[in-house]
Amino acid sequence: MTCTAADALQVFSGRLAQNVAEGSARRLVLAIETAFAPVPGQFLHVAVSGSKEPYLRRPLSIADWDHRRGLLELLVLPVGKGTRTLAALQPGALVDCLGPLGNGFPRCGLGANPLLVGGGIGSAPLIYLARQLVNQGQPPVVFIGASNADRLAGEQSLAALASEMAIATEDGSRGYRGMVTEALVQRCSIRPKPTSILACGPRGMLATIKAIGAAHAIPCYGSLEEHMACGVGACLGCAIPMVAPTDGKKYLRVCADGPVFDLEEVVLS
Amino acid sequence: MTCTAADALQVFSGRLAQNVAEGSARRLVLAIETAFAPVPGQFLHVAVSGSKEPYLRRPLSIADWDHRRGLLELLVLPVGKGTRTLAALQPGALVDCLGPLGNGFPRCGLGANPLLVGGGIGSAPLIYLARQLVNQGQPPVVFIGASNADRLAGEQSLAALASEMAIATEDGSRGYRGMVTEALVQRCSIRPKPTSILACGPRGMLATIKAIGAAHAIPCYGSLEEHMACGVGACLGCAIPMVAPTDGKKYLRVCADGPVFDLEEVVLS
Amino acid sequence: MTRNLAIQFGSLALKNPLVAVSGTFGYGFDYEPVLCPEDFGAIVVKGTSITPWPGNPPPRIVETPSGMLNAIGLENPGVDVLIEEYLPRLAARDTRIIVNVVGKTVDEYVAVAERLRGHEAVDALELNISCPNVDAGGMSFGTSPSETERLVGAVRDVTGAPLIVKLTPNITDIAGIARAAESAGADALSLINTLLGMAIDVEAEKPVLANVVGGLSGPAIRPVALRCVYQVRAATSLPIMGLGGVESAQDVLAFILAGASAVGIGTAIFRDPRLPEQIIHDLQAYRARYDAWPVGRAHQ
Amino acid sequence: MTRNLAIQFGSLALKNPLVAVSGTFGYGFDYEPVLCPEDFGAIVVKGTSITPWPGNPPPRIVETPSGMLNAIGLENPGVDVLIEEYLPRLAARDTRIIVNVVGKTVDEYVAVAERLRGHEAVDALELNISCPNVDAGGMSFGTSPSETERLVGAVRDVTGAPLIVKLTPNITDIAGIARAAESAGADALSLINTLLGMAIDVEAEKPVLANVVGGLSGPAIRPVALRCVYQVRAATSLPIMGLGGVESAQDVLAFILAGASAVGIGTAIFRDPRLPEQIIHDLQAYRARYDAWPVGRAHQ
Ligand SMILES: Cc1cc2nc3c(=O)[nH]c(=O)nc-3n(C[C@H](O)[C@H](O)[C@H](O)COP(=O)(O)OP(=O)(O)OC[C@H]3O[C@@H](n4cnc5c(N)ncnc54)[C@H](O)[C@@H]3O)c2cc1C
Ligand SMILES: Cc1cc2nc3c(=O)[nH]c(=O)nc-3n(C[C@H](O)[C@H](O)[C@H](O)COP(=O)(O)OP(=O)(O)OC[C@H]3O[C@@H](n4cnc5c(N)ncnc54)[C@H](O)[C@@H]3O)c2cc1C
Ligand SMILES: Cc1cc2nc3c(=O)[nH]c(=O)nc-3n(C[C@H](O)[C@H](O)[C@H](O)COP(=O)(O)O)c2cc1C
Ligand SMILES: Cc1cc2nc3c(=O)[nH]c(=O)nc-3n(C[C@H](O)[C@H](O)[C@H](O)COP(=O)(O)O)c2cc1C
Ligand code: FES
Ligand code: FES
Repeated sequence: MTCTAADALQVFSGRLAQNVAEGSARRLVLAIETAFAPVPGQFLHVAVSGSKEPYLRRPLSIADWDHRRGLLELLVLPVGKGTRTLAALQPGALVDCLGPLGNGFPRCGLGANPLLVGGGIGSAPLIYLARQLVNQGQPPVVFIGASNADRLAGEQSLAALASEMAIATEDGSRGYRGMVTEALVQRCSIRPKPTSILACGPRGMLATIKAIGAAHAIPCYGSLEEHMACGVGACLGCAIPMVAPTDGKKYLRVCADGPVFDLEEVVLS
Repeated sequence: MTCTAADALQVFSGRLAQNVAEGSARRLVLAIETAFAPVPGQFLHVAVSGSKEPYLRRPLSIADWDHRRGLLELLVLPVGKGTRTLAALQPGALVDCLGPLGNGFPRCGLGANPLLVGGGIGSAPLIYLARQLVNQGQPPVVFIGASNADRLAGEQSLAALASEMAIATEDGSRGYRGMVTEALVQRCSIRPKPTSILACGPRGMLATIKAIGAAHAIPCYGSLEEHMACGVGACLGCAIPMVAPTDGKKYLRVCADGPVFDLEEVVLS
Repeated sequence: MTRNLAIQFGSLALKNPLVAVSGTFGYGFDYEPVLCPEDFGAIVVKGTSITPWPGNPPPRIVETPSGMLNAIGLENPGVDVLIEEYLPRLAARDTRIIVNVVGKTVDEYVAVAERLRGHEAVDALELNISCPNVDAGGMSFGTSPSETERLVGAVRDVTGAPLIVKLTPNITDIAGIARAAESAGADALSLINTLLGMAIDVEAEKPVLANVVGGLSGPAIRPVALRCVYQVRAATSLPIMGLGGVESAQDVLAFILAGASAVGIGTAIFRDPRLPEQIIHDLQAYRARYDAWPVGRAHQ
Repeated sequence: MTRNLAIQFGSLALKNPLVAVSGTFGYGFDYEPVLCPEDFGAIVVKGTSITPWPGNPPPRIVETPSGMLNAIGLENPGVDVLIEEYLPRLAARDTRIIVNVVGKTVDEYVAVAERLRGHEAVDALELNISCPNVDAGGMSFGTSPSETERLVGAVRDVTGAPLIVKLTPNITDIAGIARAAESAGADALSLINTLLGMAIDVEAEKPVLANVVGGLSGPAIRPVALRCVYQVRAATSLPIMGLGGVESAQDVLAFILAGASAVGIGTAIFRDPRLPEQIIHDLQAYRARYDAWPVGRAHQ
């Protein structure tokens, strides 16, 4: 290893300081000791420790980062082998992380009224993003949605940071009944209009947001998901189709070219 | 499942009540709740819980069994992935066992002076065997040996049960300096001569014992090891060559035809 | 809603799609009472030859990542012992009995098939043309379409029993062998047998297995097995028994979707003999989604 | 005692036996500073074609027990970008650079070899005659001895660089292909490429990979890879780069004992990018046991 800059790629262990329920998800707080300076929207590639099953690492967004105390937050929704094992870790456990990875949300050109949209567990990276925007003096409007109240993530943390907040659930168990994008459509016709939309959530939600953004001429950035092997750009496993393919190039890498993309650049269908 | 007789094959969980060092090995005490009636020399096929790596179960001798309290003892020498994981289990852990398996040591025809020989971790099944002999009114002579004091297993338990006991280590760090079989040769020329030898340990030790037994016309029974897959006799993976092969049959199964064999029957080279 | 798990595997009606594969379940009784022959839709007994075969010297098995290698060498007591000792006991059980047949020559296979002709306990024969463990044995048949045809044709001539041909994956074009078996009169196919592999003991500086090479089985090979079933489904219209690394109801459904109408399980039972019971329980939920088992639906 | 880990792989002197295999390590820089090109004895860059190839649609990868399937489809920017963008940066590093060459026709392979002719950063070419991912691509060459000979001969004619031929395991007789490569003038062999496999999404009722089938890599395939190296070692006298599922120094030694003089690592790096450093450290202890690396000693 030749470089230990805080933003350089590194492998490090986080000691699990807290593991608490947040709806269906778990909030994992990791105490880390290395220099670390992630950008909101970046992610970690996390080994499911101990066991070799599953074999590959799992990508998880950096949900929050407290530089002063060296505390890193992850929000993990247990959907399969890897996330279930991680979600069940006991405080004290060491979590093996590779990161920070990928390009985060853009830091400039967001205008005076950035609006953040989170779908389900996709709210995770928005917490750290909202915190940064607050620090930059741009407290964002935050919309989050999920199928039901249990699937909402990061509500409390985001509420503390947002200048304005809306919540939607498909079954109405919390906030507006309906899709978060329905609330977004309405919001886009109210002044002050959002100057940019920064989103993370299911592919379908991002596609709808892209359409809304196009209709209202608002730049939209979304954090995408794809299965990953290396997480660093080496294996070309995490392809996402480009809107403007050339003869030789049709795909971008979610891990290294993203995970945050200008939604105009990528095909979401 | 149609049968729950105590000696029938079953899959059961033991809750780890104690895990203490015994030289280089660990003594694991499992609290079990099912009816269970093993014969000394039988073994359990133990899943390395939780992880799927290693995939197969590991055979472990029943080192002791306290029927009244439902406590089962295993002595585990950490030599590889599976035994290391088992040896590191914390009290409270559930251990998934298949058993009891195999044929144990013979219960009759042992004569008035059975002599037990254990090499290294091979002393494990001798504890339960010695206990049974004591209960039958035949307290055995017990010889145990190992490369060094740390590799001796079951010394304390066996000392409490033996009518006479000898210990040998190759480096002299405990008991006689030398091989346990050297002590055995000497003992075979002293009265009362052993009427049978019951042994468990490395292949080479068993081969020497077989020769000693032949020279002194003492019947010898030894518990053998072979890599196992099923542990029940189905896969034919644990073959040991027969002394008297026929045209069609050259091998016995350690798991189902053993693990205890009349040493006259098997090729030990 | 729970439904009947029954499935039709060629002419055989199975009460459930799960089959105990050859060589991993002996003659069906070793795991009793934890696991019984009647827990399965069918059981395939150990590879059976005309005379007893002693098998290979030990070590015969070694564990590998998510799997194991075996070089048993088709140890078996021969067809006469099967008939006298095991078939009568098996006949009393409520399951289908398939006899895996091995031989070193076409004549040896034919002889076993003749001995079993008309035996009422035998629901089908499975020709093991694929076992990689015996030098002069099955391997050569299963890697050549013409040899496969010759062998299957010869056995076909002497038996009226449903004839299943078990294919090897150690081959360039598995579909070609499947078509050869079909044209020679096979009633069904089973796949896959083990992948040829080896392990080296770095301390001893030599192969772990006395036989040097062995057959790889277990979850590690599941992706290869699924691919083979998918390819063979597209290449023939014979019913398929899919197997290789199955360890859950989800795996069973994956094989069915790939084109299997019966699904075998072997190595995973070594890890957990309760697994078949669990799988059959879990299959209820999958079955409830469909009017009929969705055999081959992944091809749509 | 620690010894120099250097090993001779044909005409290439490697400072240690560990090689980053093609397709898993990009052009060498993605893992920096955690893992650098110069940590390896050699690195093999991603499969390179004469024109840019876009690769397959997603999903391109899926995890399997102790392994993964990939169907990248040989996405690469083409040999010109390799020459302009990556080779100059790689040339500055203290390691051997091997270029993995792909093509859909003999002419395409030849064209890449010609473009790289005499390039001082290129220590060797590795012909990928085995990638199972592209319909009209490599697969067909590597499964036929005569096609292998034709391809290797044609590339041999236009390059003086050491020529490594990378073999596929999806084949009945790997030794036959190895001999064909040898007789056509190959300087070395590398093996194995991935095993052809697939996975099925039981919820979606279709194959997980957009390409339907993909290549299986990782520890799951190690027993197959060791067997192939052992067989090929016995069949030819060419130096061998052994690879497939390596994840420890013990595995490296197993491949060396089986007959490899260089050992590749790919998938295991995805799990742990610190592994190469660990392996090289652990290799010291093994190396200290021997006067020279015990290449092929398991055959004795
Ligand atoms: C950049 C990025 C950031 C992410 N951030 C978070 C986060 O902060 N919190 C969180 O809970 N999850 C996050 N995810 C998703 C998370 O990585 C997957 O849920 C996880 O990999 C699933 O692994 P598993 O072993 O639990 O599931 P598996 O057993 O592997 O699979 C369970 C199901 O999930 C699907 N799946 C597996 N991996 C992915 C994936 N990468 N994307 C979409 N579906 C997948 C499988 O196809 C399957 O249907 C993120 C993914 C990416 C790419
Ligand atoms: C009937 C029987 C009873 C046993 N009783 C005990 C016991 O009471 N306590 C105890 O500690 N051990 C006992 N063993 C041995 C124990 O099963 C092995 O040490 C264990 O399987 C090794 O597994 P591992 O995963 O730790 O090692 P691995 O990582 O699998 O291998 C480590 C080394 O051990 C060797 N090895 C693996 N399995 C065996 C085996 N079955 N026999 C010999 N060598 C093997 C391997 O070849 C390798 O060299 C018994 C074995 C048998 C057959
Ligand atoms: C120990 C062992 C013995 C086997 N014996 C036979 C056999 O006699 N005949 C046969 O056709 N296949 C035999 N096989 C192969 C299995 O039937 C099956 O094809 C293979 O194990 C893959 O399935 P699995 O991964 O579920 O075990 C044997 C496999 C194992 C592990
Ligand atoms: C994501 C991925 C991409 C690959 N791309 C190539 C390639 O471009 N050319 C090639 O010859 N092999 C390619 N391979 C195969 C590897 O080089 C190697 O043969 C295989 O992965 C087995 O080694 P491993 O188990 O150590 O990964 C690729 C493998 C993976 C996993
Ligand atoms: S996961 Fe390897 S390139 Fe993105
Ligand atoms: S381990 Fe299967 S027969 Fe002994």
